[in-house]
Amino acid sequence: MLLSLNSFLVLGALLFCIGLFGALSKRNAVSVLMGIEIMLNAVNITLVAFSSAFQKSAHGARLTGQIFAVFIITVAAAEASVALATIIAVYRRRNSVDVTDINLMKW
Amino acid sequence: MSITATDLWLLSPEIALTLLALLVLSLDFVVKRKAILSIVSILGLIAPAAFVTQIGLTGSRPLSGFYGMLRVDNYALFFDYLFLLIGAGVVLVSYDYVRLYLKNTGEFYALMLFSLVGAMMMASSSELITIYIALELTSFPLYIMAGMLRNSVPGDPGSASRSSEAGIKYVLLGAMSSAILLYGMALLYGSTGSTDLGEIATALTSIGHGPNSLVLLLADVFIFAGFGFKISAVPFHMWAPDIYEGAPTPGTLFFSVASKTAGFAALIRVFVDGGLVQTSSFYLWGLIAIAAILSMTLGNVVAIVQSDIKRMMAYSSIAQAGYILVGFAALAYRPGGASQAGNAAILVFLAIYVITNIGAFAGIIALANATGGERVRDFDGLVRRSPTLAVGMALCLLSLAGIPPLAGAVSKIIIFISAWQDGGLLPWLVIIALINSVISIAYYVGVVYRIFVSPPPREDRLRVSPALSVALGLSVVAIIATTIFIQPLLSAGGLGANDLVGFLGLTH
Amino acid sequence: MSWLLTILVFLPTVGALAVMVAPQGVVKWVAAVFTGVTFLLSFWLYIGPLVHMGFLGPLNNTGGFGTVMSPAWMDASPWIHFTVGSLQLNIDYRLGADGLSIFMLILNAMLSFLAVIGSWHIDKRPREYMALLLILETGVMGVFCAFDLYLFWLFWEVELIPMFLLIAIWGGRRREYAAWKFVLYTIFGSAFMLGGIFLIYFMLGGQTGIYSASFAFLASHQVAGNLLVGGAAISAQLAIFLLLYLGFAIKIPMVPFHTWLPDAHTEAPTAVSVLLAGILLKMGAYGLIRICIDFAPAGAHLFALPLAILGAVNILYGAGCSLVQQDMKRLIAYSSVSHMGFVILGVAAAVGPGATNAAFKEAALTGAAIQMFSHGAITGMLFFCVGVLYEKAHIRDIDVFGGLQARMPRLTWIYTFAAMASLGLPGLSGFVAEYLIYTSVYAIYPAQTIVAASAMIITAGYLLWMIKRSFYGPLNPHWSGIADASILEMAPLVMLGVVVLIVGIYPGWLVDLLRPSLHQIIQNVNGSVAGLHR
Amino acid sequence: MSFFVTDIWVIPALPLLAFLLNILVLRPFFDLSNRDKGHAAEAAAAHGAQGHGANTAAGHDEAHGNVGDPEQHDIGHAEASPDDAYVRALDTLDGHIDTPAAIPRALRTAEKTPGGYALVQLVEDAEQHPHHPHGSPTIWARINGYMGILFMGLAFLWSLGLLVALMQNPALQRGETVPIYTWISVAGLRYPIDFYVDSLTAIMLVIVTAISLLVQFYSQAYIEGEEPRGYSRFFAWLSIFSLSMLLLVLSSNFLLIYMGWELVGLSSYLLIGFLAKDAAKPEAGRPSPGAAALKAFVVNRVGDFGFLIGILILFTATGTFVFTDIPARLGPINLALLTVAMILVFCGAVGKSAQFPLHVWLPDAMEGPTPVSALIHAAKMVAAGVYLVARTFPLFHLAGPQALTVVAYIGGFTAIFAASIALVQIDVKRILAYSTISQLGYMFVGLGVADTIGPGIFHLMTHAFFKALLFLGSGGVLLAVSMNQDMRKMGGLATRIPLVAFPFLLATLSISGFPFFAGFFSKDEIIAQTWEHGDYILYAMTLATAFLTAFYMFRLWFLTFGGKGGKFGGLWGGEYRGTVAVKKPDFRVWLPLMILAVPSVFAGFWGWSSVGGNFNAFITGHPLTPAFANPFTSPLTIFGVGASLLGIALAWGMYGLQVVPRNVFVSNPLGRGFATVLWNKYYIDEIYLAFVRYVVMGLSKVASFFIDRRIIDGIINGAGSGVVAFGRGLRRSESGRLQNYGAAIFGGTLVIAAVFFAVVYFGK
Repeated sequence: MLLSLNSFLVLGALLFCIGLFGALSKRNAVSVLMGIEIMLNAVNITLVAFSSAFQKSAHGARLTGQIFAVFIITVAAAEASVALATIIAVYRRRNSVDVTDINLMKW
Repeated sequence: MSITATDLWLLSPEIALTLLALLVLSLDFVVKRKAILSIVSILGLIAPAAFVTQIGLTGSRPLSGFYGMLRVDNYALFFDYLFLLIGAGVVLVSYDYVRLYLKNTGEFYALMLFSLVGAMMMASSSELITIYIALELTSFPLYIMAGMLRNSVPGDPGSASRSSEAGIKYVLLGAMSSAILLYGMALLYGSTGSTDLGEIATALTSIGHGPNSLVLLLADVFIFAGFGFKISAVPFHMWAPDIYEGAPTPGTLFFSVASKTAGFAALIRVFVDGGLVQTSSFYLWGLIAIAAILSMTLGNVVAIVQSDIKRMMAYSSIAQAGYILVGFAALAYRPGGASQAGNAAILVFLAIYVITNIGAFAGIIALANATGGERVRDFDGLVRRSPTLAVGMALCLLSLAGIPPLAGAVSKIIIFISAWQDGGLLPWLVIIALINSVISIAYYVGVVYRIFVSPPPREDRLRVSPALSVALGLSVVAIIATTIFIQPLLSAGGLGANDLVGFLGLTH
Repeated sequence: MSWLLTILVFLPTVGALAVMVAPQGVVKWVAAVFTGVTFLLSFWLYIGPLVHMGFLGPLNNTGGFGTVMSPAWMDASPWIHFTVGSLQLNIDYRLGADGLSIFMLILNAMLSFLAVIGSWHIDKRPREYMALLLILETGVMGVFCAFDLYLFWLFWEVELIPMFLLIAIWGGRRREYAAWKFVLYTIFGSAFMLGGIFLIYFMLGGQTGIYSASFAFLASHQVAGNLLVGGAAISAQLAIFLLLYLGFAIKIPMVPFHTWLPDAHTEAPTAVSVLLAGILLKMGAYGLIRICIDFAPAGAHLFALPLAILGAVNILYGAGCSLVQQDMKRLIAYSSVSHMGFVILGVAAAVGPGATNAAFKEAALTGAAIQMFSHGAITGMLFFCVGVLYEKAHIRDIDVFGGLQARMPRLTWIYTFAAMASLGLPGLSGFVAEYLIYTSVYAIYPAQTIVAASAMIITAGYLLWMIKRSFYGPLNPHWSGIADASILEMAPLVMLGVVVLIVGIYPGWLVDLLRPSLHQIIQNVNGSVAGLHR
Repeated sequence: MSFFVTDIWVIPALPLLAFLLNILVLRPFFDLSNRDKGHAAEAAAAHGAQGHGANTAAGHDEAHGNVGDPEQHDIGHAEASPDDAYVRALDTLDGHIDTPAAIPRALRTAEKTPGGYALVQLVEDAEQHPHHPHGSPTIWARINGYMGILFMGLAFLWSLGLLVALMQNPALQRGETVPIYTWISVAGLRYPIDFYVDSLTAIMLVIVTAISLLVQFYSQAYIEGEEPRGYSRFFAWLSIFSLSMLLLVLSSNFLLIYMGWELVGLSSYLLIGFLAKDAAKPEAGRPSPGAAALKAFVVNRVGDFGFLIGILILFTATGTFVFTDIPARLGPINLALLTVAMILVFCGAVGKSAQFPLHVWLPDAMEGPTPVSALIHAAKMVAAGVYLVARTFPLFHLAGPQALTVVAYIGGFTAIFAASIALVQIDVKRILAYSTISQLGYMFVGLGVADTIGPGIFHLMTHAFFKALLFLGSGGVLLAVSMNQDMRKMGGLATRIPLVAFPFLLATLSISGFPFFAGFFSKDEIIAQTWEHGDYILYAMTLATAFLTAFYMFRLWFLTFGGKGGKFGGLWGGEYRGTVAVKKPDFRVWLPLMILAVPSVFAGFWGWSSVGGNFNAFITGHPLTPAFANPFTSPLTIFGVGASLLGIALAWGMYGLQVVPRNVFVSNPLGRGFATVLWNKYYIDEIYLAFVRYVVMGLSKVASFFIDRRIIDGIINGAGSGVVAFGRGLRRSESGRLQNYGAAIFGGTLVIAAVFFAVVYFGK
């Protein structure tokens, strides 16, 4: 049996929410980053699902979705590196990566 | 199927800029006198400028390359010029600051130039994937620049830790926002089956019930949210004050102009070229109007009570984004002919905003370099300590406040007019905007009051470095000159707007 | 284009730059020279046309100094032409001067010059002071001769910051509060004014197909139709009138938007108070006459009765408040409120009901215009007098003085002269305006006129009571050392006094100067009012 | 047409010229700059100035090579703190200030002590009782005086010529308009400045110029005696007073007459407040000149307010100001409106002519120098009101009868009302003031009841002469007794200053209506008129007033000039109750009195047809009215004469022969109470004061300090602080936690999306 497009979309949405939850609830900056990665991957799933759905539809055999996903993965990797670098910088300064402590600047 | 020379030609400004960035980066290793880097990077900007001009001079636009991914029209060229201007300005302004406080001059300039490349791409690419890449290319350097201040500015301990904090906040929030943007793009792709703005527009118009489908609404909102982060529109603005405050001041300037401008460039490009404003629900304008009202009100009201000048400027930039969104609401309110006006007004407003902001930050940096103070009350009695700096700074602030005869007033009038003329509910939006600009007087003129009226903390003469004086002087001259000779700017904006909407005309 | 107006407007700016770079010693001289030259040039505005049409020309030639349609002076060049999509934004650099503008321009040039003379004693940051005065002059000049609505608004805002700083830096004890109050009040008003400008611009453009904000166009075409505001339909012209008028009412100032005035006047340095009362209030009155009722006559007509009532209230309210003030400047400030009420009343009558009594309407409008002029001169004198006293005594409370007449006879007589002029003594300019307004407004709004006229008792009361308390009676020994006004201090007073006297004895020339412009306005009003009642 | 008429502008031009020459040329450039040489004290003053290295004054004067008023010389001397100068002054003055001899000594001390000129000032202030002027006007000041007199003399001659010309040519008597220039003309509305000449004008011109001339001549001596420093200024003000009165008299329309009207107010303000330095003297019930001037001006303004409204009604109805055009243009104006208008115009007259209820300013106006009082009362200010009614008489005729009735009854009531107050006053000038008010009442009665202006104007003329004489005479008295106005400190002056006393007696007889004196003719005619027109109430009032007048005038005479032990039963001379030595006034004082005595006695015959008097015919052009023919044919006259003789007799009995006990009236409590009320002038001043203080000022205070400060400013400041507070609240949303920011982003997105979705789907 093969799953309908909707189930993939739902999966993507769920994953996005999970990632979001992680990103907003975790105290450790790295976990926040991981949450964000999950969100990005949710997007990837969505894109791929659409793309494969279009495979069978009138739009013809274009892999735009997949290509998009690939790009996202690449960029996400770069993003992760930048983020980790910054996190390390912060860690050097205050020996903690707890995002709830990082509130020197407010109102 | 291959890349033609035309495509490369169309891409030449970006390519030139990239090469320049690489050149600066490599020079950083060889030269000892970092001043050379500044000179190289500012002179190097001539090359891309030349290419842009060359493209601009050659006849018929819009041109498109790379299978329609790259779209070079007056709109794009307008923004190209703008970004190059920003580059020059930022280099000038940051000259001393970088030399004094950031030990890694080359990196800073290289990053800035890379970010500009991204910005130019954002303005000129008409395909979702490219736009996303360009967006990230713009953002990453910003993330790094925000956290670049390794050791604190003398006289302001903790500035380094604030900088790193700004960095991490910026990168994480930026990542979240791009996730939203991507999700929106995915939905858009899903409902139209293409990532090419042109095809999306055609698809949207062909979808029968399309415009009001839930998916499309979500796509609208998410994409708007994603770019709203870049342009720091309420409620996606919350990063701005912290990052502005924490980042090294030239970086702050760069965020306030480059990121906002690029954000608007891409936002309008996607919404107009992508046919969203025309085909999606009429109520889209309402979404924008709400964002506009929120941005203006919150920005102005909170700016009044700020004590840190950079934070104040952050809120001011939020408010300015609100004004621009008024124009954008006009654009969305009655797509078609009317929207061109709003669009053109936005372009003009952005240009003048960029000029003015560069001047204002030049003033702030000059003061910071001289005294190390970046609080509002450090401006007390500035006129006694450095009259020229005081007058220049005051003029820039008044221009932001929209006091004639400075350019800010004209740009405000134009954007409000273009909103007003669409009639309907827009005049009320304009009235709200007008009341907001009354409120904004309180903090802009408040600083002017401190500059001229309050007694100075100590009687001394501040010396302002040549680079900063030049930057400030140029922008003041530009502010006043723009008022008198605004016509060329207007026609340029008009051309840009026409191209954008003209393209959309095809889809109808 | 004849460059005269452009020069008049921007010469002070040049002067400001010159002041900025001038050596410390000669700053005041530079300022005096620039304002003086501007003053002299401004006379050519009046004499030029006279020469052109032969002396005594305008006296028997209603063409005179032209109207808003065809002013005697005009500098124009295209500025902003922005045609994108359906938006046509046309803003022209268009300076013009007909009778109404000319005499406000001359008044402004004169008072600015006198203000420089009158602040010769300023030794706190004189450079900035003079520069700001000059920029202020530019802004006001621009307001009085801008013949494009957007340009008018731009110039309208220019005056704001210089005045703000002048009050805030050189002001009295509560200067910060006063300055902020002034600037926020004004900005608030001008925001709505801008809204009104948009409204008239686009409605007119939509109805005529011509998008232009030039006065000539706006005066020759009127907005028609209604406006839906939250479901209720109100006359478009009324909406335009109210939006524009809100800005002017604050400047005039009209009760209840007047509370910035006493504070600003009281805190501002002498010369600045003179300019505030002499010129800045006139900007509001000028806008009311030149823009509100000429461009939205029907709207003005619909609002005439409330306007008349407000005018009468202004007069009485201001007079009453003056009666109980302790601070001389505050007293005079409230008297300004009272006297500017006459302008409102006159204008209200001019747009009032009744097509038959057009003559009275024109007389009323003339009275209002002359009141602008004479109040400028007279209040200028009063403020200068207080300034002289304050310079020597460093206090302005009326009751601390007494018997000063024994020590400062010169000041006593000139002060009495000013007070008499202010309370409308025949032979002085105040009387001309008030008598014109009484005799004409009564034909249209009798009740309001009676209320207004009743203020003449109170006016005499508070002014002469002030004089009596400070100058009559046995000398308060505490002031036995006070010196009389010096020649330098007397100079502006005497100049203004001469003007007041001339206008008072033979106002005919002023009326002839104004006639064409005002006649055109009245015709405009009557025409559209007739249309309204048809 | 006679050039006297066509060039009528000469008459006002002359005093104007005098004024301008005085104030612009002679005073500033000659008088003031030569003040130092004026007299010893001033010289010493200047000397002292150098002596104390007069910082301000000296430098001041050199600074702009001009020397201000002598007052300015005092500037430099208060370098020691004024306050201890004050103390020292008090020490110096202590005790012997009342003796004249003390003054020069005090001055000498003053020059020696540092800061002594505050002292000089105080000496001057303390000097009021008794008054000892020091110093004398400079030669240039005197020249100013001569100039004023000369020009006024020319004006007088011109008016005489005019009068003669009119008498010879009855055609002219009915009026000629002499255009001067157009003040304003707007859209067909003309505001003319034109003159109008008819017999009424001519009479008024003669009266005004004649009285002014004499008063100016007299003032030389008087001002020298009271305020020598103001010599030039005083003559300047006198000139402008004459000018404004002449404008008023000459005006052909409501515009110019209103101008003159207000200018008269101005000049009275300046002249009443002339002795600006004086303080109030509550013990004598006298306000300070400043207060008096203020009161005069403001009370007059109340009347002018009504006048103005009247003018407005007429002007807006007819579109013209010109008296002679109005009746024609009135058209179908409703009678009520015209009546109201005329009553309002009469309000102006009430104010200027000090009729009840606006009479309160006149007694206080006595604070001005006595010549000013003479002018105000005889020829200028108060006459203006009567003149106004006379001038607009045709309109009063057109109006409903109520208008003239109001005039008559106001007049009648005022007459008896003022006379009753005069009964108990002890201040010479105040008694005369109230008598003026009362006599003006007569004039209004005359205008009100007779269908012609003849009787009123006739009385105006005679009254002008004898009232001027009375005032100048009282001035002479004051000079003689050093400015003490309290009759209780006088008595028996007739023998001491006979040259003043004799004309004064004549005038007293005249005003009391003693047969064959001028006052007798004019007054009895008015009384007769009331009877003829069946106004018996008015007849009673006027008759009673005649009695009262005679009584209080002779009370005045006896208390001042006569008294116990005088010749003819105390009529001439008697015991002197004062302290200061009586000084004999010089000819500049008594000559005008003598001159005035002539018309005061004989002017009446112009109205007595039996001797060919034709005043009424001349003034109105109508044939004579019966009562005018011959006083002795009508029985009414007997009553009139009886009343006045009775009054004289009673006064003689009480104060001259002193056969009637003085307390005959106030012995009983009722009489005493009544006397108290009279003494306090029916408490009218107090009522007005209370009204102003508690009603007017109260409301103003509410407006200024509650509405402005609390409500309006409250709203403004509230809005401001509201915005700031809002900002303070909002900034809290910026928590600094990046996850809250993220939450905001996503939350915002979702909320917007939800709203958006709802709008799209349920919105349609």
